Amino acid sequence: MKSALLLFPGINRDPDMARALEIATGARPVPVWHTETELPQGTDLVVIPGGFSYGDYLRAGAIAARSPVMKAVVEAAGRGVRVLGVCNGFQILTESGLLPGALMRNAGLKFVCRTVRLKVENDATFFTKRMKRGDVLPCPVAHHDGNYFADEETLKRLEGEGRVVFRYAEGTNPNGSINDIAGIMNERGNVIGMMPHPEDRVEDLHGGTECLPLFESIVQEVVA
Amino acid sequence: MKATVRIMLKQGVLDPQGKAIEHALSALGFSGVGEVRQGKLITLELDDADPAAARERVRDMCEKLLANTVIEDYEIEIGE
Amino acid sequence: MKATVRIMLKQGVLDPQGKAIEHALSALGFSGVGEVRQGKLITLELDDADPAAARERVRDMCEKLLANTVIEDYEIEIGE
Amino acid sequence: MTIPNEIPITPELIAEHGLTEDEYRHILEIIGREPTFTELGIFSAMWNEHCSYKSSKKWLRTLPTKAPWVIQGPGENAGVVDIGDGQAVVFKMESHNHPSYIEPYQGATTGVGGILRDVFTMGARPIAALNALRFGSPEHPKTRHLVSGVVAGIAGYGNCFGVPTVAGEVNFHTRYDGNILVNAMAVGLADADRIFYSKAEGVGLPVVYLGAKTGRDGMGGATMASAEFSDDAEQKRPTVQVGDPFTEKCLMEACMELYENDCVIAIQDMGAAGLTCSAVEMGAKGNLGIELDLDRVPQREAGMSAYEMMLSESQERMLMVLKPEKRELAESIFRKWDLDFAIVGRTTDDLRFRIIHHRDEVADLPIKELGDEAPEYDRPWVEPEPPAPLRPEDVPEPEDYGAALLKMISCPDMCDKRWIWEQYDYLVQANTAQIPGGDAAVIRVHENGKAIAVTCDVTPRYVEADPFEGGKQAVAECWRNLSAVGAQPLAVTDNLNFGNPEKPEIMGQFVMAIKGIGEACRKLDFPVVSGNVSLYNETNGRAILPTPTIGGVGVMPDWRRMATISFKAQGDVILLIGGHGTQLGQSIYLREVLGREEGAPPPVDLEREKRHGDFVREGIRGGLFTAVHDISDGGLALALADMAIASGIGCTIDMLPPGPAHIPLFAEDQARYVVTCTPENAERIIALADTAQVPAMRIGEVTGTTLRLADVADIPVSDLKTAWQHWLPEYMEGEL
Ligand SMILES: Nc1ncnc2c1ncn2[C@@H]1O[C@H](COP(=O)(O)OP(=O)(O)O)[C@@H](O)[C@H]1O
Ligand SMILES: [Mg+2]
Repeated sequence: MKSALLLFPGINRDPDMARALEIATGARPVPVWHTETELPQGTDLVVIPGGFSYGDYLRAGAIAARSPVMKAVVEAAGRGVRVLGVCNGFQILTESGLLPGALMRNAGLKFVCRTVRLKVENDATFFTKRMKRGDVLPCPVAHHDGNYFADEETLKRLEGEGRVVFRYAEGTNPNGSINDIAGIMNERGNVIGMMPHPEDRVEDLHGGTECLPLFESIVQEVVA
Repeated sequence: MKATVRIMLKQGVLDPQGKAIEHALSALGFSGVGEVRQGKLITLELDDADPAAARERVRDMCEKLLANTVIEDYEIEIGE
Repeated sequence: MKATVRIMLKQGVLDPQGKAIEHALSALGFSGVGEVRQGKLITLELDDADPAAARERVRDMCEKLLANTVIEDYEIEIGE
Repeated sequence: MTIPNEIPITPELIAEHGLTEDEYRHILEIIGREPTFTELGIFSAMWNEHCSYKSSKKWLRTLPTKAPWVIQGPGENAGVVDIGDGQAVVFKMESHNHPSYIEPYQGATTGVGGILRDVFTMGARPIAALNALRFGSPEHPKTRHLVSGVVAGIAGYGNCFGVPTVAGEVNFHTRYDGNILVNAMAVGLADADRIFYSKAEGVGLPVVYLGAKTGRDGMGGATMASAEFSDDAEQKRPTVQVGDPFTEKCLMEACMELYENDCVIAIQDMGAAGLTCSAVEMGAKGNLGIELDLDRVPQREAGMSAYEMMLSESQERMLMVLKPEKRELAESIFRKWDLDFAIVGRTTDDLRFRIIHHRDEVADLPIKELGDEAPEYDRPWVEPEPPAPLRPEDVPEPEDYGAALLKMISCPDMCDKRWIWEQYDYLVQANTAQIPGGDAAVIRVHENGKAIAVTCDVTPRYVEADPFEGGKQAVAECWRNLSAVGAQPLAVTDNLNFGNPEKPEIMGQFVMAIKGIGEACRKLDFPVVSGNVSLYNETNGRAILPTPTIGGVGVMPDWRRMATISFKAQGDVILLIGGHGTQLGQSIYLREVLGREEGAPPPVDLEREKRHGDFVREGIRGGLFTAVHDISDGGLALALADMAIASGIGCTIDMLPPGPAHIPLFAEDQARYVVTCTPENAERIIALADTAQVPAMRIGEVTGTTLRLADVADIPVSDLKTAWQHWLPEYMEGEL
């Protein structure tokens, strides 16, 4: 299976993500620089890692979302290629219009790094196949702008269509996100964005491997 | 030519920064302060000669980059 | 009464955000864009009746909280 | 060419540049004529306290700096230590005290940025950041604002840059009211055979400028760092610089690519007194002259003078000499990362430092003398009189032990610092094995499981009472914290924060603290490989508490064998290593419960320290212990409380020596640890300790959900936790 890892200047969780993907899939992702206008041939999965693309200046993810490589990603997503955006990756996906809503400044106004409890709401996606609905995983967050917002109508659709993939379990919402939303998907189900960092919870070193099955889901899905 | 873009969160979008300022002002003893909202101000130097054309260009910049129209409204001022 | 505070970095103070926006605009194909600077816009609802008094109060708020006068300048507009 | 000098050099101007009459006379001797205005600026930058270490050099030379594992000691951007497997750690600590008081957010960001640059300039990728912070009393009207800004600044820079900020310390004391301390440390990882230095080699090679454009930032910042504060400190405001972590991240990645492609001959970051210090250092170290053409320097503002450009402290800039054959490759890397770069000068064989601006030569100085002839002072000092030890019987028992303990654990110095470190991304890079909250942070460095441990420590109230013992104690505690997680301590960096060295009492504190640090480093085989001195930390004539922060790095073969402080299982046996204590002078108990700050600090017996620490480390490696915590502030009782809170499990302490319990519970005697083990291992450990001449005794058991201290206290762990957690967030509430 072939995954492409997008690199923008200022991205910094790319090593974390590359390692998690390698542990789960056995293959290192192919790095793709932001100036590329095409994705590598045969890309099964596009991953946009966390960090501070362009310093998160203007708005988190705003400048990266307008980069050449994102045109290629939008196009690939249209063809059904799977796309996963984590943290800054999620912000880039909303800014590029691949996912609805926006990620605003945390309600507490401060950057927050802590391990929350993440509840799986939809277990039929390419990133949650190996989980069961209602499963609760410890998973770290580390962000300044993770406060998910969508207008009422969008929210109704997201909830109604089962497109909320992850929620912060009760009492652990770190950012004021509406309906405790931690991760969502697009209508077709091939684009997922989430604020928490499952890639930082896949080894014993991280205090647990609870998030490894998420990455293993990808393999199962792609191979199937 | 100078352009100024004022970007504010749409009505109905919660503004955590504005709320926090409201709070802090009242903690500092400022009374009678109602809703506070925080937005962005972006100033640009443009080499356009025609104000109308400049405004059009800045609107385009706002739509394409400067504002996130999902949550933000913008206003353009040309001049000075 | 509504007050608007415009806060900009002082001349000469590095504005990384403005620089990044400038860059991004040119990458998007907007030419002839000179210096871009980003600041803050804060709007407040006040229950003052007298504009002059309101301005004085807002100035006080700026000095105490809203602006970081070490690196920022501010302007106050009362009205609307 | 002419050397224009429109600005006359007057005695006032000389004084404004922080130069004494003698120093100016020496300048005249060196150059044989009156300096130009630009030249005067260059001298003032090179010869101020911050850059020249003129008051401290004599004493810094007495510190031990060598060991077989030291690759590079003090004198470069950062120290370098071999950790085996072809790898080295590169680290240093630096202060940004004055700028952080004036503008806490930007002051702290640029402090972090500067220290990260020092580390990656040497070829290392930063893998950990630490911060040691001292604020004024919580009641001081500025404290809350300063805490909020400094912490947000450290977070804002480190998080964006992508380095995990994993450890630090925070104290509050009224002596820092007008002069906070912000000490930032960075640790990087490099290939041991690929370390880069600032020494230029080769004549006629281009000098390349890389990074952000030069503006009028921080004009005279280095001079400010060497000046005392007074109430009109705010007037010095325009010197504040703004950090741009995004540019720094790009700069770091570009440098990493230059290193990988073997492009670099010499590299030096622009820190204090930017272009001046970096260019002089490159040339002088390499026995070369440097000629700079300022018209080629990327500039952010129009109309900057040569003086301004030479003294600008714009951040995120580097100077380098590249291999001529790699020029195109290097340029493609600069472009990839969208960084400004330019050839701004060349190396020469005439040992002159020449500056051209608008085709005029505005400076022509002997490059070696700029550094070598910098003044060096043997400032008068008086040895402070250490206070008499406080007799334990002169320290009354608390009326209510439980209340005393709750008071101590919730005091500003001892309470939970989570409100601070949760703003730091301590996980990025996915190698953090031990997060903030333990004795030292642990970072994996190698696929085979090898890890390094990092911590920074000093107990300023001890140093104030007895600078010599306090200096020793800072090193000992740092060494102990590394040992307590199972790491072999390797080397330290120091950040010596003191008052005005022109006062003999302050100089005395400084000298004695260095002597103490030196002695401890020698005895513990823990050399100093880098550091920083920050003097003139005074407001209105009153000095801060002397604060020589010690940052330590250790290595462990396998992170899986590291120890943590939390109790692990009901029924585990609790052992006290190092014996019961009696020293209550300068203790947290004395200060927080009795309101007294007096007596001598606990003396440090370095032999014992070493023996006990080696024993604990060996025990951890041998898998003997289930939890380990050193005993420091607050004594045995606080150490136990920490362990209980971290786990949510309680304990019962049933073996205290006869006499009033507050002495063994709150004494802060050094060289001690609390360890836990399974019941089966207890006897064996005590026997092993006996053989190693280490006092070890069973004092209780991990059990229940309360902290039971003999018959004097029985407090639910949940109450302790609440007390420990509430102060800082509540204090900060109401702050934007
Ligand atoms: N400013 C800070 N940044 C990060 N971690 C911090 C900070 N202050 C304290 N900590 C962490 O909190 C824990 C307790 O600190 P401290 O009481 O100083 O520990 P010790 O007494 O073992 O040196 C340590 O793990 C320390 O690294
Ligand atoms: Mg400790």
